[in-house]
Amino acid sequence: MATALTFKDFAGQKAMWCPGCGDFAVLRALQEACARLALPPHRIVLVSGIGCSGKITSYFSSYGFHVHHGRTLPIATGIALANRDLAVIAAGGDGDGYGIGLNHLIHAIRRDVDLTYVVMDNGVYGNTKGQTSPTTVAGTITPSSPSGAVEEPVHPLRLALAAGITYLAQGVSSDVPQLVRLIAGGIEHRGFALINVLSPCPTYDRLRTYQWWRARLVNLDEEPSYRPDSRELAVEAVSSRDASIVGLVYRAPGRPFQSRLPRFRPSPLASERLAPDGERARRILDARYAV
Amino acid sequence: MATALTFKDFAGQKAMWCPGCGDFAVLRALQEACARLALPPHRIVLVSGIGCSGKITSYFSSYGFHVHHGRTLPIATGIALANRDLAVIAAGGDGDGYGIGLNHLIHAIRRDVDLTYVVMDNGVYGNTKGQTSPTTVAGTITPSSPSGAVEEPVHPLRLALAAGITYLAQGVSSDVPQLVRLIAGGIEHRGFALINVLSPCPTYDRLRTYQWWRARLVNLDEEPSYRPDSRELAVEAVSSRDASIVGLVYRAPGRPFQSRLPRFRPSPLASERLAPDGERARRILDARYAV
Amino acid sequence: MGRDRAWLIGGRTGEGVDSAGDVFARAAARCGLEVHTFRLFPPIIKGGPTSYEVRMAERPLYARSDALDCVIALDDETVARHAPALRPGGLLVVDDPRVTARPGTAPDVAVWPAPLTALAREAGDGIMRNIVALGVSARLLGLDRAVLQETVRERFAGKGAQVCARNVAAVDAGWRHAEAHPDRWPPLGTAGGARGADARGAPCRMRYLLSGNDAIALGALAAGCRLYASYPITPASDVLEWMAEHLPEVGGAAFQTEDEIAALGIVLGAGYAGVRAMTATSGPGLSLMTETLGLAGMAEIPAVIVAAQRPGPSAGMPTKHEQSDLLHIVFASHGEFPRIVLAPGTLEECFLDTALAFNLAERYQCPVIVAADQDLVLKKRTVTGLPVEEVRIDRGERLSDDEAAALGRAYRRYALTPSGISPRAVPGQPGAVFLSSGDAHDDRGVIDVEDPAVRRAMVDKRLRKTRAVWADVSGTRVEGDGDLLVVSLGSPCGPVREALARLARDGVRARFLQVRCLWPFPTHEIGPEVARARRVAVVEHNATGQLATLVLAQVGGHGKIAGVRKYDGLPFTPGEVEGRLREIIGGDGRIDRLAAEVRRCSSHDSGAS
Amino acid sequence: MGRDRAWLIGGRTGEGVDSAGDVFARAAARCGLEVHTFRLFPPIIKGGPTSYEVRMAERPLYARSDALDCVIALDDETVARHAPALRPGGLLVVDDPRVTARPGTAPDVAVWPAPLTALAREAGDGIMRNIVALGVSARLLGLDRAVLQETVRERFAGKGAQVCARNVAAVDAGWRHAEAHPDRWPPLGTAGGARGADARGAPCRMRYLLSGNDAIALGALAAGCRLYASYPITPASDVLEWMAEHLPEVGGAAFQTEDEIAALGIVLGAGYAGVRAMTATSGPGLSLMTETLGLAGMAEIPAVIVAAQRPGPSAGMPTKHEQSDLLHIVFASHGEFPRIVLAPGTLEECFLDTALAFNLAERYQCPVIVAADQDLVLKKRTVTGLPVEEVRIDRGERLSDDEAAALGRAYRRYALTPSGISPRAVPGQPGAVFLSSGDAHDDRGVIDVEDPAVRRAMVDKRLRKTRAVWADVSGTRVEGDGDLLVVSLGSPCGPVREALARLARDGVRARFLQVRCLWPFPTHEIGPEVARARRVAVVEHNATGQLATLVLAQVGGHGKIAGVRKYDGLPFTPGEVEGRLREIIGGDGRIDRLAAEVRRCSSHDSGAS
Ligand SMILES: Cc1ncc(C[n+]2csc(CCOP(=O)(O)OP(=O)(O)O)c2C)c(N)n1
Ligand SMILES: Cc1ncc(C[n+]2csc(CCOP(=O)(O)OP(=O)(O)O)c2C)c(N)n1
Ligand code: SF4
Ligand code: SF4
Ligand SMILES: [Mg+2]
Ligand SMILES: [Mg+2]
Repeated sequence: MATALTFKDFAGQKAMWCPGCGDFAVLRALQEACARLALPPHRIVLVSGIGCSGKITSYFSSYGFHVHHGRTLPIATGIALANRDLAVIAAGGDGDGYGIGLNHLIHAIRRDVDLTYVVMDNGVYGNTKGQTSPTTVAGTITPSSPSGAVEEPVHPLRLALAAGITYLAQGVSSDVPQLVRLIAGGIEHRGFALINVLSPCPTYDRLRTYQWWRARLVNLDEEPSYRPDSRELAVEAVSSRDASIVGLVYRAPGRPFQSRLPRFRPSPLASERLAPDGERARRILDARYAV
Repeated sequence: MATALTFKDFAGQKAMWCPGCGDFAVLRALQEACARLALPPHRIVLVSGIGCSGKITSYFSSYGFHVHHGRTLPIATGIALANRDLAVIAAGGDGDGYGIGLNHLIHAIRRDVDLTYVVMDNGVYGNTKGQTSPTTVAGTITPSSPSGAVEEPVHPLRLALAAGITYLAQGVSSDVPQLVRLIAGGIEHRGFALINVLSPCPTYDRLRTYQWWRARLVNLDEEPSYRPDSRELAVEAVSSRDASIVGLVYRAPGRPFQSRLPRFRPSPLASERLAPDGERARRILDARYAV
Repeated sequence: MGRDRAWLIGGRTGEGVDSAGDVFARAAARCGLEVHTFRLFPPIIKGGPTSYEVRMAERPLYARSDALDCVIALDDETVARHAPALRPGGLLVVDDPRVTARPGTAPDVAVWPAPLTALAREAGDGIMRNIVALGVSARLLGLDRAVLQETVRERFAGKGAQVCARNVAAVDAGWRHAEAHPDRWPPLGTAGGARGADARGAPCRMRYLLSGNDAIALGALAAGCRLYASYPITPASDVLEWMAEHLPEVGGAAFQTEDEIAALGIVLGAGYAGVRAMTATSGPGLSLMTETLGLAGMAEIPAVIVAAQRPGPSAGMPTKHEQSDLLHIVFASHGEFPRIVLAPGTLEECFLDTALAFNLAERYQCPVIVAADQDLVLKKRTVTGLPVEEVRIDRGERLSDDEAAALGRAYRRYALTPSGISPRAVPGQPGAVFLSSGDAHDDRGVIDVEDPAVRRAMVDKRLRKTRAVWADVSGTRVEGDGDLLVVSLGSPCGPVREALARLARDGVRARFLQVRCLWPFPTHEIGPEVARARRVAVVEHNATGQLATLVLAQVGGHGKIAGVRKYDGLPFTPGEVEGRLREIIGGDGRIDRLAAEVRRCSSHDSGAS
Repeated sequence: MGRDRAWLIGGRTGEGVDSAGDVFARAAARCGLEVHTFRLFPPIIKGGPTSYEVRMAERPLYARSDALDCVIALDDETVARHAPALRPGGLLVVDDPRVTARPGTAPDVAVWPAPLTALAREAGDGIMRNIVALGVSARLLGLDRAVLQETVRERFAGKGAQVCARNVAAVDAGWRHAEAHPDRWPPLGTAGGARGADARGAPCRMRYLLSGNDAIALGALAAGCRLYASYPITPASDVLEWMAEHLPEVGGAAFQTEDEIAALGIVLGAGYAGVRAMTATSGPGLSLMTETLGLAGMAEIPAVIVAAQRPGPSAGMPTKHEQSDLLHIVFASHGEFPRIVLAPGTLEECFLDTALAFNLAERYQCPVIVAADQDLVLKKRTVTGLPVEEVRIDRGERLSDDEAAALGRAYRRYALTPSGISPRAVPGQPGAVFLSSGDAHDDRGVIDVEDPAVRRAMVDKRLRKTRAVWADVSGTRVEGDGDLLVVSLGSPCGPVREALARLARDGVRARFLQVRCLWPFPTHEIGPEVARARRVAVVEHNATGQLATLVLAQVGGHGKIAGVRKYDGLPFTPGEVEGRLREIIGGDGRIDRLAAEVRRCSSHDSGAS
């Protein structure tokens, strides 16, 4: 790679999100982050779920796998194990990740699989036309909650910390430079990284606009006293200040699954040249089963 | 009910757990708790999952539904909505609840469905013969982790708090009287109650015996300074002291789903006498669809 | 057959194409016309190509049109996509005067540029060009101006008087502009039809314009459904939204779950506890429900599932049409248990089948699936009345509280009765406490019983239950007569009926068998029909002939069954079906092709030579 | 047929029945005998009734025995359950001297009380009564004492010298006690057979005793499987445990996931990225995987799934046997896509099919399911050699790095080739980056393409892929000749073969067709066979005739197919199959029954009259 990469090297098809959709910023930030890390497109796999957010694989140029709803993380885990040389990035919506797919998230976190997960959290089911999502504010009127949502929202940052995450960040679509830093940091992190992005859906969510967030958000990255390596501060920040924080919330040394699996091949399994292994089978047969 | 109930009124079939299994204590505590609350068997529905723990529905006498693996909570939610007069108790193993079924748990908690969930947490998959479970201590050698479990365990108490639970307790099979209190408290609580029971599996887990727990456990119920109504203390207790606490960890006023659903019938839906409602259909037709 | 006109408006999602189509359809219906709509929309919220077809006639319509009379193109892509479907003599109205018709468009199609955006701007806002287009269209097609204006007024009533007035003005601007255009069609319908009498003079109070989803939701409500849990998915989300609005009115609840597994689990919990509950989904959700379905089978829990098919596999084409989940619906889940699969083909059947499903689920204590499809549930149609009075409630064999108390521990929840159906108790009833389980169990519900004879008896008991279902369900609906038997189910029945009517006009006689219950398979009804027929054409929306596979397995007919299949995401038009049927009956020259189809039909995936 | 003896030990789970059975089977094998085992165990970890049957002979055995020669009853329930299966002249050894045989036991079965517990106590610990029983058994059945002692020594080697010695002493105590008993059977096998030569003098280095699960795991390893992810479930957990032990040896990994959805998801991720991966499960897990299966179909991802069936629906009977997931395996998941379903019927086939599955998955870029069953995967059998040298690796059409780089953006991942198979690139290869999706897509992988022609072409392309599969796969294995065609698959093939051999001895000729590939259905191979046969018996372990349904749908044969079905949780014995086949061929008096079976077969659930 003689010439430096720019975000344009990661340009896929023309993005078909609604005008003003927060996901444009996420796409741009992901492109910038990959350029900054000088990751060529063929060394990246972007795995996305189903939803408006999930279309990101069409708009980003790299190896892409647009999977079924809620299952980005198992698929990404399989890829990350198959080829340790790839940068594996999973991306999807709040419904995808915190609704149908939440169990995989908790377990991917405790495995500390070395991959990066970007959630485009718009607080609605955009692609199915505006129903409540797990992060919808209670009381919000949506097509599936015409009298107002009755459930308390999930708190992704709290859950991720409780699950033992080693890289946790929150960004907002109005601040692309910060997003770039947070995503790039996640990709560099050896272990599981979650970047929750507050990404407005102007079509179906009139409440949480860019302005709304701007009025509420506290940027941890700019707080001199905040130290993202402190679990206590992180627990305190997500408990008391909740969703209204952006920045790097927590980072600890990763203990990636890939490195903890016993005798796991350090070079990519995918580049092994397979030959029939009758001999090994025979050895095991003789040792275990011979009569 | 003229005569007081005793645990014998809840005796089902002879329990076929291994000698020494911690689940005997859970069964007994559940029976005592129901007796103490004077809940007749026909007003209780016990929903259990698949596993050694899940057999509890056979050994307890009440309406019982032994469902598929990991799905106690959706089923119990359906029952709890169908008949608000019933005491709905879900029970299962750590694999059932924190492995395959964890997503339902987080969402049941945020809905604050009015039901009681008792997890028999033995740190193994007992019924499939001893594989790792989500609460297995990292490093443990099991049939599915012959070089030692590589994953960090999940922390059910932390996750439940992060999800916004309103009644959270942990007990241990060696202390039935405390278990009775915790379970009875959970049943009385209006909202979602989780009682995690450290329930040894002497057959497949040689580490976490009754003695092992005894040496480690701190009983919050006996700590004068502990106040289960303090979220901060609870967060602190589960973060720093982790799994080594027993007692009532947290209790807040419930905001049960059943009471928050708009215009939801206060008396049991199940006792409504249905008649064909052509007239209502006609009214809606006329109002919405007439041309 | 009377006048029959098809109008289409096309543009981009987010531009008001849908709401224009809806208003136009409603206005046409109010003019006394029978209306049938068809939307073609992308899984892109804003900016994707979309269109809305309204077919209008003075007789009931069950299918989209083979060809269009008038196309309103708000953009270029609409011209490319839909102008070729214009009939000779049709009219293409374009907003952009530079647009011309494309190759493939009939030669005498007229292109008429109308400055929709400019007129809308004059009326107050350029975004109203869709409404201007309605004014133009009404004038051209001869619909009543006042009726259209009234419909527009109603539509925008919620948005304040000013918006409302502006939109009414936009209609007018369009109408007036179109007066410049030669009246191409004689007037359609009458204003008097609106709320007064329909084209045939019948009183209109009973005329409704609604979709299959609306009919399904109404059926559930009429049948006493009280809990509804589901996860959003196209095209079933409408039912969730409908139920969330109306179930609270009866003290029930409808809500969104974390996934489809939870949704069906909640339905089972409610069913077990004695409350009628339902979920609706599409392929991906149904696949996720597979395991839970089996629990309903084993534990004998009533459950109603609406499965609105769309093209698969996986996410497939979320907004398009297909019937490729039939074998999945019939055979999914490990193990063997009874299930009932109803297959509505019309709006009225959507209503009645959904209502019936609740009776069947409780009577046979098993899951009941209403197998619908995208076209069936999304398209709106006018109906004259809905048979709401025909809804009956039968909750199956239940123990009374006294019986339950008297039986006490002697109660056998899964008693081995001749019918296989065992009287139910529900939690809360004193005395008869029992265990239900997904594990194999004996007649009392006791699990871990390993006696082979018990296992056999319990399997037989469960499978025996639905033998008697034909007392409650018609397996088929058969019409007409002839050597050719046409078999179909679901939404294609509309185009098939229209195709057969056209063939009949040419003297070609055929018998039509609509499968109304897909499982248990109505072998006793279909067997004699297939035996009697010389040739059998199975019309279905999939590539592998799934309905044909069931017919072959259950009835036979190898050697005379030909498949008429479409799997490109679009519903059949009547003309397509007609053409394929003509090929099949088209004399000896076609026999080879027929044979090839038959071979494909009987071993579709095997690639056997 | 030579000598053939069946021994069974029964007691409670947790009492060492399993390990005694294992040791005995191994000792018998070492004595040069061919061995076939069958366990009957409950889903209760301790205290449930359990038994272990070892059948021994001097010829290969493929089925459990119709009757037993010797039963060691550690408890009463064993007597009740298994004494009735003792052959006339058989021997029942009981620990408790008060026990007598039950009604239903053959009259000349001898009951011999042997003080197993007392002898074990004398040898050092009462819990060794299972080992004492082995000493007794070896003496009675004429197995070599030294071989048994050596086997016991090996078994307990890990537990320290003292335990080891004690157990060897327990064998001896049993042996000596049994000397008091008249030798009932002539000696079986030879000590020299152990590690020396088998009964027929062949060198023994190549003789193994293993289970179907072992063979499956070995097949995967030999074929280059590198990642294995699964969720524990009976009877597939063995494979997880095996892989967790051996995959690290090749730098791979096997681990347990949070559920089966994740397990198959991981397999798909690995397959997409170019690594051979597998999961194994049973009914409930397979049902959960239904949606993910369709993603493999749509995105054309190689994946290998072992599906070991057990009685359903739902949790069913977790430790028992059935083949009632066949139609689920073939048809589950919404939408249409190619899948390959292999059906091994022997240990050797378990090994070869699993290895082959990886080639097929990569060559046809689709999911491959190895459809096994509880009996097949759990029973241990002796084999002489396993064809490990026959394993080949074919990774299908792949782009080289140079090709990928040269193509770059011009690469069409889903190119419309005549075979339907499009050359693959995998992530990491420079240049040819592409999108895979569960959404419908065009030949480049672009989604949201709504052109009906593209949809049709892509559906056809995918379905076309497996047409050529017969170049790599045999659809059937056909043996023998006669008017009666017997069709079966999976573990029942063992009892069927034995039954047919017995019939042949009586001069009854029949042709046996073992289905080796269940999907694509080998219509081209089965069609002519069914056409030629006068009667067809389909032998399968389910109630509704699922294999028969496939034959009827794909081939026909209504009117001559009869079902031989068993669904009580237990595998067929050869005698059961023999009896049912005799009924079917048993002359005119039986034709009515046959006809009834046929009717049932062709409309199993419909209850058609
Ligand atoms: C199993 C399954 N259920 C439902 C759907 C329908 N579906 C498509 S996108 C979506 C929700 C999307 O919400 P979110 O994940 O928040 O993404 P967004 O569109 O808001 O970016 C749903 C429910 C599906 N594709 N698969
Ligand atoms: C979908 C599904 N997968 C797997 C199984 C097999 N299974 C039965 S019990 C069990 C685990 C039990 O572990 P846990 O929930 O901790 O209960 P325990 O036996 O330890 O009480 C599993 C995996 C199943 N029944 N269903
Ligand atoms: S609907 Fe919302 S999330 Fe989807 S593209 Fe539009 S703005 Fe973005
Ligand atoms: S295996 Fe463990 S959990 Fe299961 S019954 Fe035995 S002791 Fe209890
Ligand atoms: Mg969203
Ligand atoms: Mg457990």
